[in-house]
Amino acid sequence: MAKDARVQVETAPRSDGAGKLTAHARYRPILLQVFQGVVGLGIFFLLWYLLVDCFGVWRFKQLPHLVSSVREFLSRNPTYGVSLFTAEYYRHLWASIQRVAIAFVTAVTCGTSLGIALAWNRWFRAAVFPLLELARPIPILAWIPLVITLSPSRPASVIILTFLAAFFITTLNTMLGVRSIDEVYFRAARSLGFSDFAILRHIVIPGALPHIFVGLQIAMAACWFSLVASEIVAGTAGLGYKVWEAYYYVQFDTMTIMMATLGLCGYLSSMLVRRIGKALMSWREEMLGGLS
Amino acid sequence: MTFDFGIAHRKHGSGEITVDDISYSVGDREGNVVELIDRCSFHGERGLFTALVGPSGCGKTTIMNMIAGYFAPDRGTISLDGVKIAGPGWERLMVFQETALFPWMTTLDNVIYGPMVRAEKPLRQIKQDASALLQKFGLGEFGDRYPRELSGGMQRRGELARALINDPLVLLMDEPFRGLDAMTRQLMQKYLVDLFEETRTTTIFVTSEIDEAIFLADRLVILSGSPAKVVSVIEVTLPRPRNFEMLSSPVYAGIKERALEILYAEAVAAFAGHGVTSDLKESFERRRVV
Amino acid sequence: MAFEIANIDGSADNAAEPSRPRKFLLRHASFMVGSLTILLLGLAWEFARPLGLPGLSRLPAPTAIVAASAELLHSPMFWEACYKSTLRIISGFCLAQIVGIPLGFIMATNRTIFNSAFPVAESLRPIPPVAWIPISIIFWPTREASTIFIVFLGAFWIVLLNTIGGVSTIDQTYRRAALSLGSSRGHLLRYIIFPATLPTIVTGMVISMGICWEMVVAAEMIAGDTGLGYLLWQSFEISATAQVLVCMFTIGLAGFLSSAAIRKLGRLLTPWSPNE
Amino acid sequence: MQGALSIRGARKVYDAKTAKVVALDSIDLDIAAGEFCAVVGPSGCGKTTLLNAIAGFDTLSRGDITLDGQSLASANASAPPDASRIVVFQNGALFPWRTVLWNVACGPIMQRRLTAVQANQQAMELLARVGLQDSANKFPGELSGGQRRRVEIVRALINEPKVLLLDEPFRALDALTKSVMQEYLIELLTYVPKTVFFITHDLEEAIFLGDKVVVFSSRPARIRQSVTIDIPKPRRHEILTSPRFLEIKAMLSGAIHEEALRAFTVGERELA
Repeated sequence: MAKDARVQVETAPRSDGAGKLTAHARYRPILLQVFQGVVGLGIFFLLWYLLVDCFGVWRFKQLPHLVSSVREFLSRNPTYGVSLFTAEYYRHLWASIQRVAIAFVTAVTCGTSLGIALAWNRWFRAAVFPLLELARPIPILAWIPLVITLSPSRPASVIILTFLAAFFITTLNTMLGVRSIDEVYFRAARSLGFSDFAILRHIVIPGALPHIFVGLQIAMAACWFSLVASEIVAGTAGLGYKVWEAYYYVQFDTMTIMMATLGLCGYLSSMLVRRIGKALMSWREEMLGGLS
Repeated sequence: MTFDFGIAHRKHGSGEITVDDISYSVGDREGNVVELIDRCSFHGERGLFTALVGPSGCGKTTIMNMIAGYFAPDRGTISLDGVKIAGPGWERLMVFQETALFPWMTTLDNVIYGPMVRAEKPLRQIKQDASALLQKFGLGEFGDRYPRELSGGMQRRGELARALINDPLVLLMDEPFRGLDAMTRQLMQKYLVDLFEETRTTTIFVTSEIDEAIFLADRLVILSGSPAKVVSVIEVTLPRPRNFEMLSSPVYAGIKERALEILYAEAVAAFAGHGVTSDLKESFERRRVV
Repeated sequence: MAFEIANIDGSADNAAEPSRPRKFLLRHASFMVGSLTILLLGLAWEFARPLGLPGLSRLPAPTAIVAASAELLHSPMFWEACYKSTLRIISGFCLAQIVGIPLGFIMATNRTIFNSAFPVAESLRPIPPVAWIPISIIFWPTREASTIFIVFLGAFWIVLLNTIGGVSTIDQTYRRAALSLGSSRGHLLRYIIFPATLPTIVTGMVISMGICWEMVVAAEMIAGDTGLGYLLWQSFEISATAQVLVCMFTIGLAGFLSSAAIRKLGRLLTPWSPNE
Repeated sequence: MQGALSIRGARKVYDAKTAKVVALDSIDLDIAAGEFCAVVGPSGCGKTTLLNAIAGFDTLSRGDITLDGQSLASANASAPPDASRIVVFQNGALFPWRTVLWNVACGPIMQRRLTAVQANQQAMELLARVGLQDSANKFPGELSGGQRRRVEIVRALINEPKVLLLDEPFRALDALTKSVMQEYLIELLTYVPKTVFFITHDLEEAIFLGDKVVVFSSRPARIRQSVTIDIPKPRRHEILTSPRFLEIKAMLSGAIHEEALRAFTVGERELA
């Protein structure tokens, strides 16, 4: 009479009876996940190889070839002069990383302090926030001509643009973060005799950190985005510029190398931001842990 | 003051739940096994109101989820009228702790959801039944409002309506009045008692509040702290229909006394068991002697 | 700086019982202060050249910008650029929703597909869409298609991740309640999973619309031959700075209006959710 | 013994955009030093508004509040919050990003009353007395509801406030932990006598804990009934079924029931 379970009923993990999950029960889901991930990536590269290298289906045949790109990347003297072992590669890599680092760090310090100031004082917010709101919807790249005219040199303009991308996002998220802190914590702190500075250090900053780090992840992605665009448009050395230059001189293998490097840099930098966030907010780790 | 529902005319079957020696454990992140329920057995008798009482976090909700069929126990079986439960079904409907009215549906759509999905009757007929039932539950003019526009008490009544329109054989309730403030809670308890006395649907009600359990139930099943075990079963001999005056009767006081004694020991264990050192237990024991 | 409780909603904690005029002032104060600063900035910009302010003096004065915008508004080239850009935005944005939302649902409800597809997505997503412009030009036959692909790519990742996030954070109680009431898998998807995820999908739309405008400007500037981005870059090349600023404000305004439109659409689609 | 609180003609009017909302309608209340005053009333009736005025978080439209003769609040002006009157909030206000020990010790440190070492040492002593010394280095998020409540009460007591303001502190706890915590609070206050202003909507809890129980009407709040509880302290849960207790409960539940019914039918949402 009981309905057959059309939907698969959740099952509890097996235990070895001695209070410990069997290694199988505990690690099986993780191993399965890794295996499926590898298979997914395998399929992606296989498709790339078959569609482009082997059969050149439809318009895929004009795309850079998988095998030649990898060979170029790993060869000691690459045909187009850019590979893992050539100085050229690291020159561009270092130029881009340096710019992102400078822009990101300045944007974070300015953004967080402005964000806190905006949340803290009502009159300052009333005066400054409308200006920010006017500038924010304008896409970062639309600032390129203005920044190039105003900034001293082309590389400086790239840094300024990368800074702008991260600055707006960090300021807004910091302000939202501080405003999201429950009023109760401020009241408790004032009753316990906290001074303004103590409230800033012990309530405002730790309380807003989760929001700030959400903003930082987006800001980091925005940094890389505006770096590549402004490098291409402003024409200065760097990964973005090299991608465009490789395309211009029809060196498709170099183009693939540079895009892959950009992808890796983007991934590693956002992981770095996540890792720093985890370290600074260890109190959230404990809260989120506990029974699966 | 009693609430009259006038839905006695509806056919009300009521099933019988047998929980037979069930155990259940989960693996936490560090890989050690946490036993939630340890060989627990009890009986949800046909047409009776059974209250499961025990300290918080002792696995009461897990038992209810298993009776509802969301997951199966590691060992032991749960059956409805003798048939082993294999999965969720409309015969065993649950009213959850946090309201589970679908926020994106109006109250009326929530109530008609069950019959509509099972398509037993034409939609027009279902809608009529639903608005009649809502009228009876005092939510007549709130049919087209969204759940978040209702107060706590109203949401609870909406959920009861959504369950009862399906004429379930067993009504499972997991601390449904926990979020309400004491006064609304008191009135909802009277509301539920009158509803039960009219429909006599088998009800299994989980709570950690002893007064609520005694006032509502015919039988108390007292569970130990985690892992959950049935510690004792107390029959509530208060006559029906129940009213608030009975709360000060000696019979009530006697039952409460017995239940409190067992529960209090469990509560202290649970209270101390939360990673607190054993000396707190001694300080409690010592203090009780003094 | 006198301490004020940070997140006050308009009325300061110790505000005394304000008299009638003062109350009016208090309620509209923040608006007045805001417009005052904008006015001051405008004036400073207007007289930047005689005052010799460092940055602003190198830019055309607001009155010159207004003149340039009047002239630009009359030229058909400007409106054609707006039309082209908006067309690309709409097609790229809609494609991103049509492909991203269903894929997000599939990945969120089927564990195997998620495990195999997610690593590929995570390795392609960090590559800034602008870096895909060369590949896009090579692959797609027409320039128009390659620009739309870039706009699509920018919005796609956000829509995908948002949908996956939305589906996986649905409260389990709703799913269980629906199962008990006798829902089949189809009912679950139609009556529970989709409506519950709608608010998150709308948030995804609003954010992805903003990104679409970033992408269209980038694509048109770098590889375009029409559109606002191209016009902006052209004006810069002929150093018509006033025209550059007009294009900037137009793009900003268009971006703002399209996001606001999506937000309004979102409120219509989800009347029940109290997202402010 | 300090901590005598007197409230005269307290009145509070909120000027919401749409209409004027009268939250408190001239409350007169005297709480002797060391007296446990429990205030009970339907949700949304203005109990918390009065508590906020005493604590200095909000002002009164009219009337004044004095603590040991000094004025705390008068028409539209109130002394800033300080350690003389500490609030234990309904959903707790332990700083989740700091350890339990820091939470308890931060009061004296911030007021520069104790050095960090002294404060931590005193905090450890108090935590040991409530059996939580092993959790000193944990974060509040790792503790159970009952444990967090104990830390909050200890955090309040370490500052030796003149008045302890409790805003439905046990509401979020399940019934059994609540009963143990209630007994615990009474026992703690026998060691460290304090004036207490305790808000709840649970009549039984008010009678069990209070030396005096004051019943508020629903909005705008007026005092409907006030009764002193002559059951000796420290009290055990056995008295919940004693005849004297039931007698007082019956006496007060009439007024409470009436208010609740009005709230129930009108729909608490409108009232809250």
